[in-house]
Amino acid sequence: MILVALIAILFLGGVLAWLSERLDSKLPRVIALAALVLDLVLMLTLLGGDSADGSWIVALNVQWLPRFGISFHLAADGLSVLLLLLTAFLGVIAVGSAWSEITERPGFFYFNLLWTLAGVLGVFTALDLFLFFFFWEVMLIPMYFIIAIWGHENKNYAAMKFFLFTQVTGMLMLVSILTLAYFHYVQFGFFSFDYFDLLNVSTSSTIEMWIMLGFFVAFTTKLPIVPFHSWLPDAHSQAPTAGSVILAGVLLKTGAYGLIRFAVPLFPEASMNFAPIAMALAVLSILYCAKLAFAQTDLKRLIAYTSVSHMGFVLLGVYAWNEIALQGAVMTMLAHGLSAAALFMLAGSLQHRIHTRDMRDMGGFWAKVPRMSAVALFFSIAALGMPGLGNFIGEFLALLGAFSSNLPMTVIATFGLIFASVYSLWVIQKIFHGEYSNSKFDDSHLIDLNRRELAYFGAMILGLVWMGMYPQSFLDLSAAALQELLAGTQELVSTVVQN
Amino acid sequence: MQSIPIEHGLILAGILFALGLVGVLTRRNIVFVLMSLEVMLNASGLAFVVASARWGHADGQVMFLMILTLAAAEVAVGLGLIIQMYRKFKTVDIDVLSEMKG
Amino acid sequence: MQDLIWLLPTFPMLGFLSLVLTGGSLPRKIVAVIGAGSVGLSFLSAVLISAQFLASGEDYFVKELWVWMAIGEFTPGFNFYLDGLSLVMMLIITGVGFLIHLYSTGFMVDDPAYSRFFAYMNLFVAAMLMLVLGDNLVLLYLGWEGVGLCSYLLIGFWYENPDNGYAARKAFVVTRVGDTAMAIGLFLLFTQLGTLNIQDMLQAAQQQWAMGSPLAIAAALLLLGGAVGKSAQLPLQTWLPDAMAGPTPISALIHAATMVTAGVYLVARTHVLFELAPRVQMLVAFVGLATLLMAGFTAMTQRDIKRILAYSTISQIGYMFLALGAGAWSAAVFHLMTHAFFKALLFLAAGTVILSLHHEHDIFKMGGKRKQLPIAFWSFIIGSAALAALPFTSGFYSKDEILLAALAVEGPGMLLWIGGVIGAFFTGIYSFRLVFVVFFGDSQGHHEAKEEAHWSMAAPLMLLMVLALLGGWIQVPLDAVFSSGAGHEEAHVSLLVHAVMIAAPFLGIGVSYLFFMSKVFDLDKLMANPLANSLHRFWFSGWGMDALYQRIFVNPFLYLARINRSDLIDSFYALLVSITRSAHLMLARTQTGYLGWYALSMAAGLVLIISLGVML
Amino acid sequence: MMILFYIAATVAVVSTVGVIVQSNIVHALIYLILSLLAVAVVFFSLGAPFVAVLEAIVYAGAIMVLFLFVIMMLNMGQHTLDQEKTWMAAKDWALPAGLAAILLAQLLYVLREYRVDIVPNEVGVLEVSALLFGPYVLAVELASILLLAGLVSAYHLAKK
Repeated sequence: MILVALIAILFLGGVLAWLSERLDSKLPRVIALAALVLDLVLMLTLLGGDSADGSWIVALNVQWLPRFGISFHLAADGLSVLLLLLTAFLGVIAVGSAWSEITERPGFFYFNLLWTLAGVLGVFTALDLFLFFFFWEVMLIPMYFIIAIWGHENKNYAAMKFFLFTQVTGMLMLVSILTLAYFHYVQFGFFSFDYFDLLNVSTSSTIEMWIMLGFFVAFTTKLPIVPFHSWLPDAHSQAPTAGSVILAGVLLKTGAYGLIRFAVPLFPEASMNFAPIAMALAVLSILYCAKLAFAQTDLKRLIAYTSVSHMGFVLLGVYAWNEIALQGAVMTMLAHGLSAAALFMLAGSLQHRIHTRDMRDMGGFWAKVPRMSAVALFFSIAALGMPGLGNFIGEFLALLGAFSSNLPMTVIATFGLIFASVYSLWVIQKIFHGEYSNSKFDDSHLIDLNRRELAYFGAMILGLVWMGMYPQSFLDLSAAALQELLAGTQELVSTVVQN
Repeated sequence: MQSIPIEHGLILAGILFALGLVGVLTRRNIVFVLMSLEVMLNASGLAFVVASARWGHADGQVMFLMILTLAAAEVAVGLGLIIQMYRKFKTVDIDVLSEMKG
Repeated sequence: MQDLIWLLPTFPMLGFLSLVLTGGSLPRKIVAVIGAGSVGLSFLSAVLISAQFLASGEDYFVKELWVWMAIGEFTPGFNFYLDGLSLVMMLIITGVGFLIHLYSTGFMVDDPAYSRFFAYMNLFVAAMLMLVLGDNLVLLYLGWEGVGLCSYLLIGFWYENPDNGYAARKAFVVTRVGDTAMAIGLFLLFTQLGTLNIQDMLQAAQQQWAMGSPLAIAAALLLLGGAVGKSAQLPLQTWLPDAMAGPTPISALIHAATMVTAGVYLVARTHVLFELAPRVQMLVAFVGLATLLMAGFTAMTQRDIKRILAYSTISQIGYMFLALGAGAWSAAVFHLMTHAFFKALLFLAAGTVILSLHHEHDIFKMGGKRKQLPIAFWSFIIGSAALAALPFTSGFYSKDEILLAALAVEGPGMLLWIGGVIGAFFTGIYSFRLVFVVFFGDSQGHHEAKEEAHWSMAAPLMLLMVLALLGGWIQVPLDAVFSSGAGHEEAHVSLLVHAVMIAAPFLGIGVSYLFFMSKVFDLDKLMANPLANSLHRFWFSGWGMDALYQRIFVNPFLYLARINRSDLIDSFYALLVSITRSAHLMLARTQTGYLGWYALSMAAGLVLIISLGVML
Repeated sequence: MMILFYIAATVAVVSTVGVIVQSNIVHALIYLILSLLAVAVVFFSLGAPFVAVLEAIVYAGAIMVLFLFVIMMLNMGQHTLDQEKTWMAAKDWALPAGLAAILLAQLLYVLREYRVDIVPNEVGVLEVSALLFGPYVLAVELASILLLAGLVSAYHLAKK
């Protein structure tokens, strides 16, 4: 029940926030914050709970459309709980970052924000593929509105691009889901969209490959991975800060989650046959987007490309499909959720202050805004994979795990670490170092971080240090879930690897 | 009573339909177009009645009634539109109304 | 007391945190106390711990704090490992580090970002201690990257000047190339040996890998890549001279005494792997030799006082690598220690000179400063003597050991020895060239220069002078660490060998004297010779390595970045969009708005459909 | 009956041709009424007296009167007549006539082997109404709604 409550609170909170706008334009943000904090607190109760049923901590399974074997099946294991926590945490942070930035139609904004997050929570917990797809769409449309209404100069183009990419590939996934359900019908004589039923479906390897590709394309578009990444820089550069935070911090992770939970376990054989290509794409993403990031002049575009680059490590880890690599992928998801969100918030707060994102106009901000600069420095070095911070743990583990399954790809991917340092330090150099000059913008509002901003950046810094210094608390949580996923596919995978 | 080859009835319906079509396609006066449309509707009604006669059932005639109703409603609305058009454009030339081009 | 070894990095870390969180709002005095005091406390505990450790007679001591991450077999922990090697390193870092911190309290006193400076410095000391105390390679890597970060931050400390930022980024990125190789090495070691705990790993390697096995060679090569990057050896040495853009105490601490020698530490720490891969070990020796010669040539041509010292650092680390390659592990670490003393001394003295002359770096604009700057003068005399390995200075003992070990190498031993001796000759030339030009001769300006002789700057110099002179008598407790190492048996070499080794630096000093003191040889005339001139320019540019890298790595990358700024792949989607749009426009042309046209097309469609129906 | 059928059919075709070629709109309308009446006769000859009567009353009577009213309201004078003549150029006719001819040819082709001679039995009002208020009652309801909608919209459209 708690899972339903988590999602329902956000749905209801969204509606309430929208309605409350009539009373007072400051009410929606309070309601949104309250709903998210409530969610966060409720989630913490999941942490103590012992898993009664395998690695699943809580589960709920209610018939929905029994005729088609569709049920309302929600469940959470350690992996889900980690991501739920990330979602709620970043949700709170996103509300914080929108606190004074969104003044136009705030009610509708927080409605969209909460509904997106509700969709994300649903995606992270749904175990019925029909339900999963439903939530997948729920998180998409409010996000479209967030970009299209509260975005910047080129918002319609970006929002449409975002929508088309995710929608088209989402349709591919729907086709795959339906095909899979059909083959379940052929094999067992009744329809089912349930995850555990579909795990048993076996088809010819060609068909399995095609169905798997449907999922793969949908998830890697969300992740995103070259060559499906080009919506991301546009979406990020145009979205309002809170939108970027949710997009980079949470929405991208749904793609990775989908790969770990669905794409590989449902089609272990096809996935392992496909793994070399997937890993090659991952490497391509890491290097290509790192290079692109370096070439950007728009700060938000740059960070967006670094996101793609980092998500490459996740894909690499997932397709290495061993425990170390998977833990690495999960840690990268969590750490990148925080670091990328923080970088986007920094970019957003800069844009809020000086009304430009063009790095060519900036320079020497350290003298003017030392606290912001120090925070930016911290998150930049976190992004380049400094040991002791979360991102390092994730990337190191992903690479370490991938090394044993695909040596050449891993070696090439490791060179991404060099490029990461090139672009991360370039940002610092370009914006915060150098001589201060304000000829290109009005710096009358260029003030240092205020208390509210310091509070949420501080929280994120603590989170990253925690992940970096004692990642065990996160690893333990997801270990059981990942081991079970691995155990379920072990036989098939080992036969493929041997062949 | 002599027998009537039923296909002749259908051929008549076809001829009338084709003539109506020619009218719809060639005339530019909208009233003529509407009239030709009536011819076409009537022709299809004829086909139904022929079928009714062929099988000795009344269903075809029921269908004709439906067509009749349809024609009546269509003419009422169509003529109303013509009047509006005439008021607005002072013409009955349908080619003047090409606002809806893509 | 040994259990409190975790205090060592904790003190500077606390210093760092308190300085960062207060964000420069503390008064300078308190910043100085926190900054230098934390390292001082660290040093104090290091001394106490060392005393206890040596008294205990144990070979090593492990303090386990917490498990960092545990996934299956992969269980690196926050564990500290203390043995002779880490003990020496730890004492150097905290000891020399404390002196340099003390010096900095005076040196940086006018800098507006006083607090930030000490914050970075403290972070550096903490990271460096993690590097040498970590019992597994992941923890070592944490320190390794941490010191790299601090090096970056401190080189770019005066961030207003974009050149400094460039130098800082260059340092970070170039070393990261090496770090990446090292990371791959870590992956390989873990995948093959199943552990990254250094001692377990070495043991497993000895058991599982045969002498000269490809895996051992690969692992050793990859680790060497990391070491070469950090220690500024060929071919990744280009960052160090530029790193002199940082404040001088930084150059002393990071780019002379401690961080750049981390590569030596790494190789010494994992020496078993290198012994399993003799070819790689030989490569280490030749890398060292090539670097020391190349840097020696370059040092002779530089004009910037700090760049001369930087190249001499590269050259001295080359000696350490030579020793490592020769299997003389202890000698390498011994030289590391003496080098830390005399090079820190030289840099700090150079800092005094620079500060006194209002940030003048060109030695040919100094001259005749021995009266005005007596402490710096004596520091330079003693430091240069040790650098040139004149007898009875600390450098003499360590370099002597290295050269003897090189001679003992089977095969190319003679070659290595000769190269080393030539290097010593060059060392004599460039070290005393500096002394002669700066302190003797005619003053070239800055007549009003007065020595900044605050006690906080003078005291460290005095102490380091003592260490640089007498450091050679310190016995490093390394026997237990390198029990397997070679180079212990006293080689029976002829007196001639010793004579040559002693004579080489003196010869160098003599040449230097003739050129720069007595002016028997005229430098200008020599420069008029086109061959000498072009050679000079070639050496001056550091053998053209910078230009080479610029051409083969940097420029192509920039070019690629420039031509593909707006993402080639996106243009594919743009193409899709434009195709759709033009198809749409084409179809929109059929929307004429003429009713007759629509009716006609409907009729045509009808005909078509019926035709299809009839035909089928 | 056969003769009646053929005569009425001929009249229907000829008068329909009149509808589409006439340039005077009132004449055309008269031809249309004639055509509808002829079709009514055809219905009768096919043994469908009920729809024949409806055709005459509703179509030829009521609907055509509507047309007449509208023509009167539009008040088309001599200039529309002239305009009408200029619009009826031969080249405008060629393509539609050709298309219609093809359509007709297709129809004939489809019917080429269809050969059923019948002696029409009268299917009168009884059978029709039994069906109308039996199985087709829903259709009747829908038709009434359609008419209502037509009424409302016609009123709305024709209003000022």
